[in-house]
Amino acid sequence: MSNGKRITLQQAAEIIKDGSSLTFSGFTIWRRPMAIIFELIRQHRKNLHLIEVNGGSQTEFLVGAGCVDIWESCWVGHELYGKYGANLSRKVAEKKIIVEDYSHAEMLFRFTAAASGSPYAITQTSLGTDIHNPEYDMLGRAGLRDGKRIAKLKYQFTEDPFYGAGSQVLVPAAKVDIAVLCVQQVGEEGTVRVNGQYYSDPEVARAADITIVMAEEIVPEEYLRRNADQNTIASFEVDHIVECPFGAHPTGMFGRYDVDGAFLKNFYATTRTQEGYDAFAKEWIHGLDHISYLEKLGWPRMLKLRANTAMNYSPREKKGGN
Amino acid sequence: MSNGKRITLQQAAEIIKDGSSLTFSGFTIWRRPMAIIFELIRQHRKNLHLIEVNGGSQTEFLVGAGCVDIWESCWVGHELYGKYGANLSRKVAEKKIIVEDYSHAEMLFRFTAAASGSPYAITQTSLGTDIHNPEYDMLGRAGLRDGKRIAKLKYQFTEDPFYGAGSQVLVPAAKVDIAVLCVQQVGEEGTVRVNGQYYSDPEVARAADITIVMAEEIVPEEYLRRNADQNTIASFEVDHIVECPFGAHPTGMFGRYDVDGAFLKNFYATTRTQEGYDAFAKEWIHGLDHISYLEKLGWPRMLKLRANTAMNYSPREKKGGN
Amino acid sequence: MSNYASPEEYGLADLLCCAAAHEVKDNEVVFAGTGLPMVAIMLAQQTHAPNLKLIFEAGTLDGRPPEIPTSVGDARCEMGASRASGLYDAFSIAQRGYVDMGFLGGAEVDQYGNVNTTCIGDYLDPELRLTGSGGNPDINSFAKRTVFIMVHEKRRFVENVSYITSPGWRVKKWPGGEFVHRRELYGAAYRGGPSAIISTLGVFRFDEQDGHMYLDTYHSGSTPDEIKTQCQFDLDISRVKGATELPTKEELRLIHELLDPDEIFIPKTKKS
Amino acid sequence: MSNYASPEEYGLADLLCCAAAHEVKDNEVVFAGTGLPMVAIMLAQQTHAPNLKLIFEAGTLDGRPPEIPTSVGDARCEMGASRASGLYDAFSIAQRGYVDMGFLGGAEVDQYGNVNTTCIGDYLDPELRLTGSGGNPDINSFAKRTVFIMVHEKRRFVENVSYITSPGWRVKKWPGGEFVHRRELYGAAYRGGPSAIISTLGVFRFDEQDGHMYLDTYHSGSTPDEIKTQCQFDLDISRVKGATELPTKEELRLIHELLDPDEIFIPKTKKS
Repeated sequence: MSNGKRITLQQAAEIIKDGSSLTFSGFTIWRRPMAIIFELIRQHRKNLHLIEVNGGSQTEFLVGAGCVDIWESCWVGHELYGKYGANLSRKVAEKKIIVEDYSHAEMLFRFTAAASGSPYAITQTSLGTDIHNPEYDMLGRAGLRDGKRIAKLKYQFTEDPFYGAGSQVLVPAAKVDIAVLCVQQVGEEGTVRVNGQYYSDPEVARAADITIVMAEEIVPEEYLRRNADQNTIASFEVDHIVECPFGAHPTGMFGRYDVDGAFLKNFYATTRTQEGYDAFAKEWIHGLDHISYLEKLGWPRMLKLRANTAMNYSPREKKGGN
Repeated sequence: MSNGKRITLQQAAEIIKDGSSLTFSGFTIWRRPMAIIFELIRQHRKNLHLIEVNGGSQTEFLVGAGCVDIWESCWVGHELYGKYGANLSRKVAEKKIIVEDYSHAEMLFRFTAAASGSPYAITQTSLGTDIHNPEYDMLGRAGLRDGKRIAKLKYQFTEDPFYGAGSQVLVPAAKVDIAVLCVQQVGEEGTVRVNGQYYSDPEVARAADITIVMAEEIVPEEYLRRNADQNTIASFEVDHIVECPFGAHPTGMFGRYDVDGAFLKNFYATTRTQEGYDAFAKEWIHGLDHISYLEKLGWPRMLKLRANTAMNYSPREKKGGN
Repeated sequence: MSNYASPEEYGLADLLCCAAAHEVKDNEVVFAGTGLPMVAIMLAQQTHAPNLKLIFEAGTLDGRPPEIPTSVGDARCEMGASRASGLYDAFSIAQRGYVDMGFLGGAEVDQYGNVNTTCIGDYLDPELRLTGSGGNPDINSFAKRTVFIMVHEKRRFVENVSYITSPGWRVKKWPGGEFVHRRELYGAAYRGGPSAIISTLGVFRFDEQDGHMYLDTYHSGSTPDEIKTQCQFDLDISRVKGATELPTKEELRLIHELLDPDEIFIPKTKKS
Repeated sequence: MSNYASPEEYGLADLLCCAAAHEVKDNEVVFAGTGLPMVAIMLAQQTHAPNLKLIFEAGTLDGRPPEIPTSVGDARCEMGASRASGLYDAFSIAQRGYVDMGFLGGAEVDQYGNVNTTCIGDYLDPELRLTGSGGNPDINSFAKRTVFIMVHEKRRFVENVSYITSPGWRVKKWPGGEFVHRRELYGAAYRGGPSAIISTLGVFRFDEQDGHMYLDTYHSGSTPDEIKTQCQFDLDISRVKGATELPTKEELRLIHELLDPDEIFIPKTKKS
């Protein structure tokens, strides 16, 4: 039983309008929906508000392309293939982007709250740090805290009334328009099976108003339903599905392919200036579609990255990215 | 690599001292650690404080035996095999037990809070009901709200400061001394794999200070670690493990055996009076150990309950319990 | 040339179950409790609502059990499900607002649709302690609408329930306990409330503005006036539309041959 | 008859890594970030702490990777793990108090152990935006103790860090921003704080009462006085115990043959 959830890469990107708030599956340089990211860049999407449990290569590609006005998160970089987010760093220095800093756990609990329908979450993290410096409430400084999609307050301290456990930090639910996921398998009706660490995928899928799932393969729904306890996200939490093999490249995917370290190293090295970014985008994004991108990468590269079935990673890929 | 977590049924029961607060795996009449429950009754445990996401047959057995002083939960009964908790109902009428009522979601979120180290949780459920009637704070009326293991308040209303979403109900974390789980498989080092619905097992295991896992089988740890993404609870969250086949009987276990409806129907019918309970316990609990209990049940009964591997339940068991 | 069953072919439980099934629309996300609600929802799944998404409280999402589970914790729930997990998922999804409809039961109901499943008599000195709330108030708080299935007895349709377990249209505002409209308490979490009480005598609905129950349809064999005498409060029978739609032969076949052949929840009617 | 390596056999990164590994005790639950912390913890796992339980932030619990993962999101993390799940599990477990020790890095540190990984210069007009916090403040807030591994440069050991990303022993109390002891802010959640900063020059610890950093041991090749000049604050060198324990030949073998043969995090030392 299919129900019309299947769309194309282009359609997926078109669902994401200028000014949308957006979040993603994955973790730093793993299972990022890069094929849709590239398509957004090709479609010249503007004024995006990224709200991410953590950032990574997807952030850097979008930020470098000038798609992003606001970034709320805790971290950006390419792990060992790029020490920090050079594009974000440049835009921050140029004051072309608003950055709202939270801690990693705060971001995670903000999504957990949104995913369970709570307006906020309780944590006890990061007390005493500049994350809670009231001067550094950047969305507040920009006058954007309307209490609708962006909370009235960055955070609030309160005391535990039940056990006298002391100061608690309340952080607002992460309200996002669209979550874009990149996973191993999705069923025709939307059931998602993630292999390996699922990071914060279940939370971001449930928190968003619209959830798009891009998968290495769309499989018969019935196949996934034979083992319901191995599935990660329920059918009705997913609005649209896209089949796109190697859609996470250059980020990696458990059981399928490794991170393309050399690609990311090159991206990091060449996009520290805007001119460098623009040249990189001209070569690798604009004028290509997903298939021509794969053709350009070539077979030897992808075969080297391909994961060994028993190990779920590639024993051939030199981890340093050289 | 074993690390001395393995204990016997008797030792498991001995870890649970008089006056402990206690919670369990499972859901109503599924995957309850009955073999340990029976052992607690044999050992005449007293003054227990049960804090349960939901009650079920295990509650009724313990309450009927006079082991329980306080029951905090939302529901007790045997599903279609016994409309309500006759033993609890009798003890309530006789004022021999303190019952603190929450809603099901409140109990679940109370455990979720405890499991994630928060002193309380935020929900928006049950507003306007007598669950929040301040006269019905039974632990408060009994003067037991010390703010240590029992929260100072049953609940608290607050307003959402972030999005103006209105009244929120704050409920205190469920602080429990010991969680006793009953699952299909545990590894030698404590890794738990639950098949089928895991109910609130991950939360109760993490919320408790001591976690005891009784399993149908103790399996080589390495077997479970081959597929880490199919496991339910991490090794270090489990303190003690017990192997006990059919340990959930008369409750059921996904993939292994069905609920013994006839057994529960008989329990419900015969334990509506204390005399009835005492006679039932004399026949089925006292003077037996787990093996003699199984012998008494007999092979035909257990073979009828045995789950079909493809279906995970028994196609032979008449569901009405006749 | 009707396909409706004749009176000797169905029992009250059949009528109840079918009336309840008719409350569901296709493609809805439905949260169903154990017992008759489960049969009703699976009946809808087999008839006009093949694409409904069924959530069981114990942690089954979009389940398609091939036979009726004995309870929501049952291994039968998982067969064909999209995901089997736990209560955290079920309640998070519900609180997040995914649930269109909840299917519930109750022991007592008042004129505002407040339902009691906790105790009969004074809570502090009860005549009878019942099961307790279970997820009744939660599903009822989180879903856009809820449908209750109840046995109709005058002692169950009361002026004030012994204990409000599950919130109706006018509920108690604490700490004082005065009745206010549900909307006032729930704020942004307000999504609706009980949309129907289906009893063994009729189908009752609510005026969402003033929160009062009224009779919508009466089951064949009873009359609005008779039903009014079976309520302790002053039931509004002025808006009654007519008789409740009868079960069809096909619905009866599905209930008794496919869903509940062992008469676990619904007894078969002896042909006269 | 020492097994210690001779100076030409190891590099500073080796010394750092081994000193860090020595901070772990067997059977502890340890939360490690990407990079050198990961190598250090796996070295401990291969030597004196075979039963330590390793948590990776992305969702691997009790992992035993056979080779060094490139980051905590890496598929290599899951090999032999007790459970692979997600961040909710990792952070819930940490906040619940399971974690004995966290292994972290930083760009700047002050005399109280406050660490910065967010930006250099004024936050509102930064010279350089760095990665941001990641889980640094979280692990540091939740664990009973934390160990930081840092490159030692005078510009990194500062009077005041540009931005307190991760809390030390004396932290800012908001809204005013005055420094108070960490214990005062964390209440029941207080479990400890940074127990060591391991830099390329020495091992630094803290007086838990007044919150000040002091030099515990100096690495072979440097002296306490020299180290003092490499700090912008007035480093207490009065409590120094002696030289940092050297890497053993076996530790070097494990690092370079087993854990990081590709020199991803730790370069091999050219034999002179």
